[in-house]
Amino acid sequence: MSEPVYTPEEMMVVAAARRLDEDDVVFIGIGLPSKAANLARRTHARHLSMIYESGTLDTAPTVLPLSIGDPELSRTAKAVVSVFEMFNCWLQGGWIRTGFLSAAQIDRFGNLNSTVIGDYGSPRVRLPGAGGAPEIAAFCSRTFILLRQSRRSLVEKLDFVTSVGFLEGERSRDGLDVPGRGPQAVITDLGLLEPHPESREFVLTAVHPGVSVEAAVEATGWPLQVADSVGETTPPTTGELEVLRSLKPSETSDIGDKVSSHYEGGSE
Amino acid sequence: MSEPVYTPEEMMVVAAARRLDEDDVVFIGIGLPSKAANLARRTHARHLSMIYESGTLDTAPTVLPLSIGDPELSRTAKAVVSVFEMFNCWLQGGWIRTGFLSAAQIDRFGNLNSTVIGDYGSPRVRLPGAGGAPEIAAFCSRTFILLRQSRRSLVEKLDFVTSVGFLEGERSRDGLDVPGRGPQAVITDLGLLEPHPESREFVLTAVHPGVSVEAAVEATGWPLQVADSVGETTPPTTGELEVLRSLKPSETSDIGDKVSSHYEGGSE
Amino acid sequence: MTEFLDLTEAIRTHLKPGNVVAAEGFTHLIPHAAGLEIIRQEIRHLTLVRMTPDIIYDQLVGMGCADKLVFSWGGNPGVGSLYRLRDACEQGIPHALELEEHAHAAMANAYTAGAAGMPFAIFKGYRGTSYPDVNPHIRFLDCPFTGQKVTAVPAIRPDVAIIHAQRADREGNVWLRGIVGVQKEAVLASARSIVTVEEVVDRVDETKGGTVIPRWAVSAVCHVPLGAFPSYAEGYYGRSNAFYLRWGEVSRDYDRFCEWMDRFVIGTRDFGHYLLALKQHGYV
Amino acid sequence: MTEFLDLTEAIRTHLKPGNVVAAEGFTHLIPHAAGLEIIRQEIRHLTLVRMTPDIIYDQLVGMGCADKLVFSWGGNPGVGSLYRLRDACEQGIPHALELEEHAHAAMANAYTAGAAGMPFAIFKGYRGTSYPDVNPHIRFLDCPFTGQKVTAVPAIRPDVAIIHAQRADREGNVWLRGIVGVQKEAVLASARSIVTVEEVVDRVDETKGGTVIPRWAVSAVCHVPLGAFPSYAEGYYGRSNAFYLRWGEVSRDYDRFCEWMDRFVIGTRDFGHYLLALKQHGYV
Repeated sequence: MSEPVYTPEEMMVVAAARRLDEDDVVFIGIGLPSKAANLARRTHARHLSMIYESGTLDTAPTVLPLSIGDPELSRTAKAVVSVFEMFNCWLQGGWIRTGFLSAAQIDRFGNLNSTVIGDYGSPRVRLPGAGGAPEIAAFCSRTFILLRQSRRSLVEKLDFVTSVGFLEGERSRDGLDVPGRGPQAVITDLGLLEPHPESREFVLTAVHPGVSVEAAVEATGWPLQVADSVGETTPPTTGELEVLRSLKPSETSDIGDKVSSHYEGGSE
Repeated sequence: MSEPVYTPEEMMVVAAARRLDEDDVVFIGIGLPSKAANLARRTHARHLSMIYESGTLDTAPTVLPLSIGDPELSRTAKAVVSVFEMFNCWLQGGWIRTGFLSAAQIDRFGNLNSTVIGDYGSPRVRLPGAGGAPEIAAFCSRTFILLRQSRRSLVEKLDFVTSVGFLEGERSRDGLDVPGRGPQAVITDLGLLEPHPESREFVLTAVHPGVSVEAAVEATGWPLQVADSVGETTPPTTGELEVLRSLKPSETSDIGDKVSSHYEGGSE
Repeated sequence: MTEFLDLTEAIRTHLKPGNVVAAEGFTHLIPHAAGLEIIRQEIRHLTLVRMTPDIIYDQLVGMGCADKLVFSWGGNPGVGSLYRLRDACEQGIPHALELEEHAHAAMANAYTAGAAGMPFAIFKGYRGTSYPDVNPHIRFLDCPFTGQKVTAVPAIRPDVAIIHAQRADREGNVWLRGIVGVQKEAVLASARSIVTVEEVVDRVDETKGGTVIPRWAVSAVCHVPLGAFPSYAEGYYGRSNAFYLRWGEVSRDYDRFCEWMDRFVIGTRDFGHYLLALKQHGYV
Repeated sequence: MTEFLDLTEAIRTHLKPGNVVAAEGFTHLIPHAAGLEIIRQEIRHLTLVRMTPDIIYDQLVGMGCADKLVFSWGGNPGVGSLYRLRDACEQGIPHALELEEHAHAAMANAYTAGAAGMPFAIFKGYRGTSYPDVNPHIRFLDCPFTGQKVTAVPAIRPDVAIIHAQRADREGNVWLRGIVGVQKEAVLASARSIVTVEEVVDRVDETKGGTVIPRWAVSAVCHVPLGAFPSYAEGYYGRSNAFYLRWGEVSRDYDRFCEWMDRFVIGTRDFGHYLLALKQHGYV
């Protein structure tokens, strides 16, 4: 049997998809998390309920949305709720089991920054900001973090804490009185980091095929702890790759004809 | 021209209906207020928006509902909102102009009791309670109170304040920081009481045809002030009475056949 | 995730003596069938929560199932008094009933706070009224930005919510339309929930209107046609105004009430047999 | 009650320099036409409020209309940065922009508090984050019943809300369906509101789905077909993902941005002429 060829990003998405359970309820953003959830729903997690923060509950897109409010999401949703209800009742109320997060920076305790690089008042890079991330991090029963591994992204100290992970480690998150148990794994393009049961510091527990432990340590901005026994991720199967590659992005809409019919021949 | 014959209740309803403006937005309960609003919408107030507290916004019943959640109300409403939205956004948010209220007891400042007669802990009569009345009283821009006049209903001192009128009179209501201006009139089966501009005590300003000022004073449990010039209500017109008497109550539904088809021949 | 159970089993599984129960419905979609099953199973010491307790709560109170009632309007809509509720309050029949009394705005906010995992709700109610004097669960606090006074009430977090809806699909997603009251909030605020439905269908969604409550927020779905009677289910059957009017006669006297309940509720095996008995005696 | 105005007149009547403006839309139904008209009329010193400022807010900021931005996520959805917003924050181009930054949950609650006439909202957000360090409008208070700590933010009460919807009837009742975001709350929280619509019809209601905002909460309705482009109007036209992608190129460089805005926005009389110019140059 020949080994399938795949990209590091495909490995990340497949590893993330596998984390979802058959009847999971997952809160997803655009990009890799959306790919992972859509892959999972088409493979092992047939009863997965997908939720996008625009208010679409239990949606079943046939294409990958470009934005969290893509028409495809509302068209195929069982329910569309207001943003107020989404954040207050569904997220804060504790009705979402799994959340996916990403960020520009992560620290060793899984705290995330998607707000600014540099000083808040005069930032070097102004990032988009919080969105729904702080609430996903606090209120989903569990979260998974997806990001590409580098010394710029896995840092010793965040410039800004947008979303909380294990705060300062150990039991410090418990003092926040938020229901979610926090990040259960960081899935990168190199491998897998999981929290140490006591210190809650993220530790390298697996590498993807062809990646060395040293490369993962080298691509980390803090002295990365390595588990006693580091596993190797099962590579994507042919079936997983087929489904993943069959996911097409939502198409753009062309309103040219409508512009003509509404406005040609003189708008007032 | 012969004078039409009418009941005191019809006089009350007609007097209340006339208070509504052509494009008023009115929050109504069941009974006389519902009759008054439905009469107004069929006579001078064609653009009246009627709101019942069950969540029906801008409804247009063809029959008089028996309850505030009658199917006829949701069937003909422009919008049906949750009770949370109704009370928070529409009422408390200040979007309702006119409210109708009734009660078992009223005092001279238009405060109302619909909770208990006697001591709260061991009541002589347990009444239904607040419902939406406190919020109608506080948040509608103006309210009108409809009740039958007697020494038992217009009392020196309420057993319980369910809904606030002018509190202790003068400017005391202003201290409550609620947007509504308070009750503008009390319409009874005998006449009309309106608040004195300074003291905010309700004063007899008109009697219905055939009612003496003395009879109104006699039917009041506090020493009723009488305006220098007491008017006489214009009696119901033939047109008003025709429309009012044409309002039919909503019919009962008979589920007999459905009981048979679902459950006869052995429910499990 | 949702289990499909028959109503007897659903009540037996999810409702325990002493529970806080919200069987909600704002005139529309009132879960009468489920309420009667609680009476049949003689589950007692309940704290009953509902904005508008009507006939079914009158029956639960009259049959002695409730130790406490949390409510904001207790009457027979468009008719008058709930006599079993009045007798409990005025004379302690069949036993004393503790009241926690609110206004509608307070309860709607308290349910929403419960659904949102908040310990309390804020709003602007109760000013100038006697309620804060008799209900210690009404307090006031100051806005941390403007200093303005606001009103606070504790969140409602029932053990069990019970609602009636028009439809569920085979996975347990629930669909309701028409007047929705506080039902969704009550379900999301509760630890467990039972939904009786008119019909089980292949798929529910909101594309033609209505509201879906997704399956993972629902503990049990029970197929109980006409389960809201004498209330109504928009699109299925209308309100039996006649029954609401007759309830006034049936319930006014305690002995007659007991006799009626014995015959029609205790004496029937389930809701279907109850309806058949009502039909036989000319109530429907 | 609602006035029917053309968009130029509606903006001129209701929007004044220095106003707090919420032109809301959560990916869907974003009021682009109205935003461009603000730019054409050169209304300045605005405080712009929006959960998800995207292209139209990038344009308003780049054209110098905004003194302050209140927001919770500022990016080009699915694409990347908003370069005009970044240049304003990172380099003060065209002038400094004050930021009041929140998370989505805070803004959704703050709008709802505004709609409800409350001075502030409570929720459970921001714990363990840096936001309270940089935003003085985030405070904490204790539950008066349990002592639990909750988070408070001030209500949002704009001078003007602007939204786009699918339909209005001839009385000004507005109907929208699909993803509804915080639009209804924004309208109810604002002193005045402008609604652009795809179509004016005889009657709107919710019997086949959607949400109606009644006429007495709407100041002005403007008939502007395609008024959400490049966003979308469910049932009318899809999202121009291509335009969102091209905006990245157009907006990256300030000079190119200015040239583009001059040609297509300042240089066109109204939204119809803007769309025709875009069509002529292959943008649609």
